[in-house]
Amino acid sequence: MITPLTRHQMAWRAAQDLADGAYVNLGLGMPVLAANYAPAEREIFYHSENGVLGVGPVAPPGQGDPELVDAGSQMVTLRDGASIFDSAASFAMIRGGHLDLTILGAFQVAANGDLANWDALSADKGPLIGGAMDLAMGAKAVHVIMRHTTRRGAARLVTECSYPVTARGVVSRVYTDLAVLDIDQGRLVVREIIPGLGHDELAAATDAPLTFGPDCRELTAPDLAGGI
Amino acid sequence: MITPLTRHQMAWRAAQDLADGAYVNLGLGMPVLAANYAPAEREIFYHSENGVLGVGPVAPPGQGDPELVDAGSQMVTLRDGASIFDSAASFAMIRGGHLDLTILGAFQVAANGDLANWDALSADKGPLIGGAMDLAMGAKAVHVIMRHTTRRGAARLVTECSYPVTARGVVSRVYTDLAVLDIDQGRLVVREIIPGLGHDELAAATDAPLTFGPDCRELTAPDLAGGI
Amino acid sequence: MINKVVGDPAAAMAGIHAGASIMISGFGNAGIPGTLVRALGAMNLTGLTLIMNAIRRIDECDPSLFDNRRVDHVITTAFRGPDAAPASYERQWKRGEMTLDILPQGTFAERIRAGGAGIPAFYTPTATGTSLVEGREQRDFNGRTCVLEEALTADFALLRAQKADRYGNLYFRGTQANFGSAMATAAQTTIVEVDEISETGLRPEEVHLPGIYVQRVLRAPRRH
Amino acid sequence: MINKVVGDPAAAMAGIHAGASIMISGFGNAGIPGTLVRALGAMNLTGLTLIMNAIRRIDECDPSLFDNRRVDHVITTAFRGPDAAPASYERQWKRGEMTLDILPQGTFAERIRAGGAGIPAFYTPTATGTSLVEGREQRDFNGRTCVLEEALTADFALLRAQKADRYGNLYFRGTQANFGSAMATAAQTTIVEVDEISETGLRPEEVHLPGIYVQRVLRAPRRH
Repeated sequence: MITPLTRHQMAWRAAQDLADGAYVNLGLGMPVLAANYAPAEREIFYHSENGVLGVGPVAPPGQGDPELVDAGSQMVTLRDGASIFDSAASFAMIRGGHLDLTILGAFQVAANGDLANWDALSADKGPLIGGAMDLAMGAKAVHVIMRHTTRRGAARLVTECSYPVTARGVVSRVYTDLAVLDIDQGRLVVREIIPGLGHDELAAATDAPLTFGPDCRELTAPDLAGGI
Repeated sequence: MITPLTRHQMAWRAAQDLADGAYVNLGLGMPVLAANYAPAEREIFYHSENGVLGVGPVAPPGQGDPELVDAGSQMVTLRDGASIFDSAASFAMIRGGHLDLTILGAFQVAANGDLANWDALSADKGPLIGGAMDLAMGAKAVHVIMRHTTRRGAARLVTECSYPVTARGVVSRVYTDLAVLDIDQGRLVVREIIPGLGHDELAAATDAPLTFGPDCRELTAPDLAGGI
Repeated sequence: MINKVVGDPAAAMAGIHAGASIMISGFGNAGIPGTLVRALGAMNLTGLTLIMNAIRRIDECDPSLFDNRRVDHVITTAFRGPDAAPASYERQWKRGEMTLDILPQGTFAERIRAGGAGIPAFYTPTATGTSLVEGREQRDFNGRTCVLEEALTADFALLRAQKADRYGNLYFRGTQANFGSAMATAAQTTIVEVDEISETGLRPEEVHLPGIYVQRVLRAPRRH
Repeated sequence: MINKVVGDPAAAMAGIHAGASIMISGFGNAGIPGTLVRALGAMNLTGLTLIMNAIRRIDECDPSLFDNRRVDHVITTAFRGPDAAPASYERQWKRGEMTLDILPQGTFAERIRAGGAGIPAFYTPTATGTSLVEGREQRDFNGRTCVLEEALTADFALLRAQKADRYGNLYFRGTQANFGSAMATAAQTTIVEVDEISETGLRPEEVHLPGIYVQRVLRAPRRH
């Protein structure tokens, strides 16, 4: 029986690649969960686009300051060495290429690195861009965490995005519930795949050709309390 | 006998027009002297383009901080309500039109408001622009303090500047050792003239046509200790 | 003597007129000038342009602004209601009763910063290759395609800060500054609500935004 | 563990190479990284590009940089020696041994800020109508003529600050920040000399420049 990774397990896997000393922006949803799973010995500065470098854990219940929030509007704490600045300065930091990495959610990622994560084109709702376009264009590396397919089974890794694109050619790594893939010169290279899933089965769940790296490994993650 | 104003008297006269609550940048030389002569009851915030809003008096001997200087590189103090910021922010303030007034020195001013104050075209020396171009373009009003003529007697108020121009059409008032003049739609309008100087004598010292306002008054200044 | 402190919301909001363009600070619940937004709602002005990062925060402060159709135009990065059912502003936009400029957040911040800094226009790589820049003026710099963006200014800015003094100097708590610092520079008249008025004046070390950018200060402690 | 503190000037200056472009902070005597400038002079590198507000301040720190013809190109707002007789750099420029970009100070600051902020180019009204913009690309915005200016970046930036911590966070005293804050964002490698290393780490309230912009910190108390 094949067991896809849970949301927390995907976040855990992405967190294992966070480097010591890195400056990292984590998008809403699964990406922000990654902060819980970075190896403890690594010092990582989490950036929040509303103006924090060095976001700490969410504030304990009843102890948060409503005037100190992260990009997800959660009341947060600050780590040692943190700093605070305004939004224009924060996006100067992003756009200027100073962040080592951003991890974002996505609706689709194309084999050429195109990212679609800003609009699901809902008939009744208005548009929501936020900071994703700046992060995707500005960070030195863009990683994505998303389920491999939609709830209806449609591929999210595609030859060309059908959703509105956030930025072109920017994604270099994707963590899904089935695999870890690198985008290398227009190719989707599978680095890790969950146990029991065949290469052809992964290919069938993907709408772009896959290359399996010679060192393709098993993608395993610990049991985590965070549920699905 | 005609007595032109001293440097300090020119600065004094310019200072009498500083409004309560104004944000003002004073250029090097005579303009910066004006801070000594503003009426005491007026609260004026002096801006220094290296990043101070609220420059106070020069620090007493031996008590200055070499890391706290004004645009003339003098060790200064800060007044109540002062703030400090970096140069990019300081010039954003200037360029963004937030200063009420700058008072600058000049080599020449033209009747259309052109200002020439940045380069005397010395054969051996390099160019020096500093902040004058930004101040001249950015401040809501540009006033000039300068002697009416050069040491050799050449007019500094001219029809067209022969020195390299700092900014076009920006000067609205000029304080000289002989007169106070407004620039009004391309005309030099004399508002004040020193006692004993004839209108034709002033005109002879000026290289552009003069208009004498109906309310043209005597330009007088108190005796001041500051010498010539 | 300089004294920018006003006594009540009416004095703070004086002169805001129908058709005005108004920037409003805030990200999440930080830096939202709730008292000023409610005072704006009570003024019953029509034809307003609102410039704010996330429109839902205005609606949460005072639903009357949209419910009563006070707003003709919105410039924002997030024009989406929190619920599955469309919010009043989403319905008005879908019906064509309101126009909308939707921007990337960094472009939004930088356009406002440019408005305050006397930079009429700049190029940015953000949003190139997306539907947002179709038909827009673009140009390559160092091999990278960029889009021309113009400065954004407004008649008024409404901000929230922790402390102010009579000079209009502001001290922000936590992440209160967000878009407010830039908005204060880009508006003709900047109005700030604060928890505290410092009688002694802020120390230079405490000043996050110089008072030159602030015209009026109102004491309006945060509702918890 | 992050630790950006280095032990001596050699470690601070490691990797600076012939032909490098180097931004140097300072206005008047505030924010001049004297120890680092002297260390640069001792490296005997040729073909340097120096980017600094007023060139005389470098010459006052270490005349060897110009006396030994280490500098090929200068970008500055003030290229004038303090004396009636020309300085060595003025003579070299007049003889054509050195090239020069002379800029208005606000354009200088904004081009560096743009370099750090990922803005490849912007328009400014400053210097229009003057000899500085002859033949340059200009364009009207809202009836005002502006000139296109491109971002300025560098291989290295040398700064002075009062305090730093192991994260590279900086606290500036007085008017020390001046061009340094923007230069730190625009350089590939930013090197800072400070009076004090804070062992406990700067508090968020004290941080004027976030450590993300600083690669190396050297303790080098100011000579009085």
